Amino acid sequence: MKIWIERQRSLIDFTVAGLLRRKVRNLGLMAVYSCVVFILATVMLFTHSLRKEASVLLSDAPEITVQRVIMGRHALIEHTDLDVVSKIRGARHARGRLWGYFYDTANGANYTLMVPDKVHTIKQGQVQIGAGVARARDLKKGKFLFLTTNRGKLFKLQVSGILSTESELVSSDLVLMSEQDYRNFFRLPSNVYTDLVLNVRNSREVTKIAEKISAVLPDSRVITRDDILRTYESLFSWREGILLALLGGALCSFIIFAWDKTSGLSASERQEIGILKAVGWETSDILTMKLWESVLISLGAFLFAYTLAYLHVFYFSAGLLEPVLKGWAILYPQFHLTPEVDPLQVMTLLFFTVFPYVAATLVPIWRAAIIDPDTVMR
Amino acid sequence: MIFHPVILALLLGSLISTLMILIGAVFGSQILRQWNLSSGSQKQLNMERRTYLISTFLMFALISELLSLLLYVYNAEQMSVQFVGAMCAVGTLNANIYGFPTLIAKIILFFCAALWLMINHADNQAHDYPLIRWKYGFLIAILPIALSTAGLQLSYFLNLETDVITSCCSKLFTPDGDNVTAEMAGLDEAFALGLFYVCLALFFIIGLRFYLTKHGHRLFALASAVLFIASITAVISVISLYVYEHPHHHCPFCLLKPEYNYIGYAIYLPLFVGTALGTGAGTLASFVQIPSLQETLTGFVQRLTLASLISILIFAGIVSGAIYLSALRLF
Amino acid sequence: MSHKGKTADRFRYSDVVLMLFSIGLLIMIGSFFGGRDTQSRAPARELVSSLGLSDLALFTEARYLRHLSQADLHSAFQDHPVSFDHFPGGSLVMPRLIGITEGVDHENMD
Amino acid sequence: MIVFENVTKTYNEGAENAFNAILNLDLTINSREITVLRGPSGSGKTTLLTLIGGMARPTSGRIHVAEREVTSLPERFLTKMRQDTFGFVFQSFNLIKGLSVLDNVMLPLTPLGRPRNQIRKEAYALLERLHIQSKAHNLVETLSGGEAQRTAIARALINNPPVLIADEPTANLDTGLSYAFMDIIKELKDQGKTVVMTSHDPLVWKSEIVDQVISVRDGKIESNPT
Repeated sequence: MKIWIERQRSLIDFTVAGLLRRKVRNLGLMAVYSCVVFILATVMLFTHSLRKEASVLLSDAPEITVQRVIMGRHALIEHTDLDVVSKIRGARHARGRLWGYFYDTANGANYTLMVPDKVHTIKQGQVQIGAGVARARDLKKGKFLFLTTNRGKLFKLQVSGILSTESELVSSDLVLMSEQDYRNFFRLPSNVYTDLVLNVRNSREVTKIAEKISAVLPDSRVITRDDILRTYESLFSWREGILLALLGGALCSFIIFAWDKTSGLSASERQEIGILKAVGWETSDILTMKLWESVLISLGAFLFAYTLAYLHVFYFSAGLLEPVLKGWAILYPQFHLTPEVDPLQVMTLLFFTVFPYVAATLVPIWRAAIIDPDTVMR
Repeated sequence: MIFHPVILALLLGSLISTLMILIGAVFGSQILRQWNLSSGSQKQLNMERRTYLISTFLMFALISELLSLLLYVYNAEQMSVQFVGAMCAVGTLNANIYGFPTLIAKIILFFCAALWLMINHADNQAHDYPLIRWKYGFLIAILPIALSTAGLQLSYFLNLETDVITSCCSKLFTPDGDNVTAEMAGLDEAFALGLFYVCLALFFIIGLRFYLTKHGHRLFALASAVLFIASITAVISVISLYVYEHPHHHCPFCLLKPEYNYIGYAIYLPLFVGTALGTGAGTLASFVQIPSLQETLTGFVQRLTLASLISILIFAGIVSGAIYLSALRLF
Repeated sequence: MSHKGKTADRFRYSDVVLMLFSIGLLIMIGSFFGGRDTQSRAPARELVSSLGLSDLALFTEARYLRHLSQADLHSAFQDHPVSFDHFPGGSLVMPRLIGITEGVDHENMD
Repeated sequence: MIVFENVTKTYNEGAENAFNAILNLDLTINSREITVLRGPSGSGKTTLLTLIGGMARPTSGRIHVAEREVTSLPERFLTKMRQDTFGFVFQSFNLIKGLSVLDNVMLPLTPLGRPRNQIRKEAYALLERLHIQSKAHNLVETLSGGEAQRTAIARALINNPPVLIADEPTANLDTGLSYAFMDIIKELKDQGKTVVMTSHDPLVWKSEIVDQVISVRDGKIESNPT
């Protein structure tokens, strides 16, 4: 065992010395490799922690949401429907929600206007806004938010509070106002809601109650919390899949490049291997040495890039990804993700990057290793 | 099929390692026909050189199989969210009929590759390749296993549909089913635990006897294999209960979850290593009579046996520790 | 004359490399265990439960992106369920197949 | 003692351009003697040297090294035998550029798994013996011809082989250095080593310390060399 370790150490010594002798080429190779891994790892870490964030945050979302659907479109639901739903046995805390979108022509941002429940009542003429809105309109507590209705009427609302920045991931674009203001602003009749939400007394009965609701309100769509969670689950898997497919191409070309690089041994490398064999290295010594070379390059690049990606996502808020996520949106939440890593993803990434690289280099390595020892004498 | 990075990685891994075993087997058949050590011809020389490539391939395939075994189970664990009714890996594996056969095939393939590498190592110690026909014959025998593992896995993933209602571990590993796993879970806990410790004790007696007297290698190989099955049974029927501190949670996969501090790895890794080394030592000992192997093989088998005993000792220690530290008291 | 000063290595490449690799591996494995910190999520969770929020404010471009789980089935991907639409965020988001395939919604689809 | 029995080495076997570098050759090299293989270039003497040193395998025939048949040894044992038995000094020295003299000398022992400090000590001692210890940490590119050869000799001796093999050792040296080389060879012979060299340099094969001169032509041994 001691001999084995010392042998590996000596081979690594020699390999690293060899890599350093061809510094430019090998560092270039590692840089390209690291780049690919860095992008992949950033996306993976980011999507996973977002997914985790979503599943933790939204685990308190309403258990059942009932939407009215007309002509396949989401429509306002009437007060009478709330009564129907409330009477279903097992349903608890059924209430109508009022929320909607508002396009702010002043800066091109989309806000989510919402009426909080009874607990969080907001006085008429006042609003609480998310930190993103506050940033976009440069507002502070006590200042006034002016909104124009679709009839051109100007609404003047005083900012009574700004939602905490810690909650920005869910509240960045919120504008909370009183029910009266909301209805006046959107000219909504008093007997309609955007949708209904309710909780269920026994959480095992969610599906049963959802079925009951769709039976009594056939023109509605019922969304359970599990649906929401699963939506976010597959959303981020999907994104990951797409990016992986795109970057898979990059990875493939990289592996072809690696193959090419390893199989096209330079004359000086062939000479070197010939010398090693001539002075008494065995085929398996060369194989092991060259395998170390592949492993050091690929695993080294992987570990380096992974560490960078980790820092990027969790300490620099994935700044490089922001333009992609932001799209055309004006409001983008500023948030710090809680470090949350999925070992499976990391192992997958490792599998995807280190594995094919080493596999692609096996045959070229072997071909190099079986050079005749007497080639240097011919 | 679900478009998922892990699945792609698993398929890629199985493609590569199967291809490598296939190349090895094709080459093996050539060796079986044409090997002639006394010839100095270029053909013989080329064949000899290719043996290096094949051992590297097999080493690679072994590592790949080990990793993919982990990924496979872990992935099943994680994907369970996407299946209605599945709460852990068992549910995902039950999503279609190929799930569990794939798992079992992967385990078998892992042990075969490990055994092959041990035989290969022993053979390389001798001057005259005494086991060459043996080992390439074995490699050809591994090929169908590798192919069917890859095939099973492919069919499993191709037939994976998220809207299938699958069972979860509390259904499969609960006593009222009528399949093998249910039998395992349904064993009386005290009986299962007793059986497990009896098997452990027997394994150590047989192993120590083999280590000290070099007799009874077949018995030792058999004991390793039996202990593996007994251990898995014990994990399902009783050890998992202690880890989960829950009298009815029988799942062997949830052990791998972070909630239980990844204790599953600490349990399974030494068990797999110990079993592989134990069966390898027992099998190899039957070649000790070959003159050119006698001197090196004896030591090698001894080392393997010792390593196997130590691995199983670690396994037993961790399991016993988990039982001892558990808040659950069954008896 | 003593050989010691001249023959001992100042450092070995293998030691440096193996140390770097160990650090990298430790970081990687350590990162698996991080993040059990639920404290920082408390304000957001509080808001979610009190307001009954159901979505992340990650994309605000369009309504089917902002309230993903609440969107009309037909607002996103208007031409075809899997075609990309014209909002950048939409290229990152998958059509909600779950709501469509499940029994609860079937009768409302026609 | 190294014995050849009816040895043939064919290159490009089976192809159209196949040729016999060595044909049905019998040969005996005695231990603790200096043997020189001489002959014109293309005579097969270098091939013969590679066969003697176990670097290549004969196409047919038998080779015995120290009474052991080595022809049918698998490659890894052939290499092992080579490590234990032979040290090689090549015509162009074949040092690895970019490595120090010391590292080059340590090369043959690198994959064996012996403690590195011990190997270093041995290598350093050898360099001292050959009077180039002052260059131990220089890169080999910076060495002069004589120093490079001494490095190559040190490398050949690092595994303490009973047989030293040298291919045209004086080809790249001036007369003074050639004599110095022959002094080293004499010293090795006095220590009980066997030396096999190829050379067409009279300075070598006419030297009085040489015990046996074998003339090779067209892959055969010439009985009456001129």
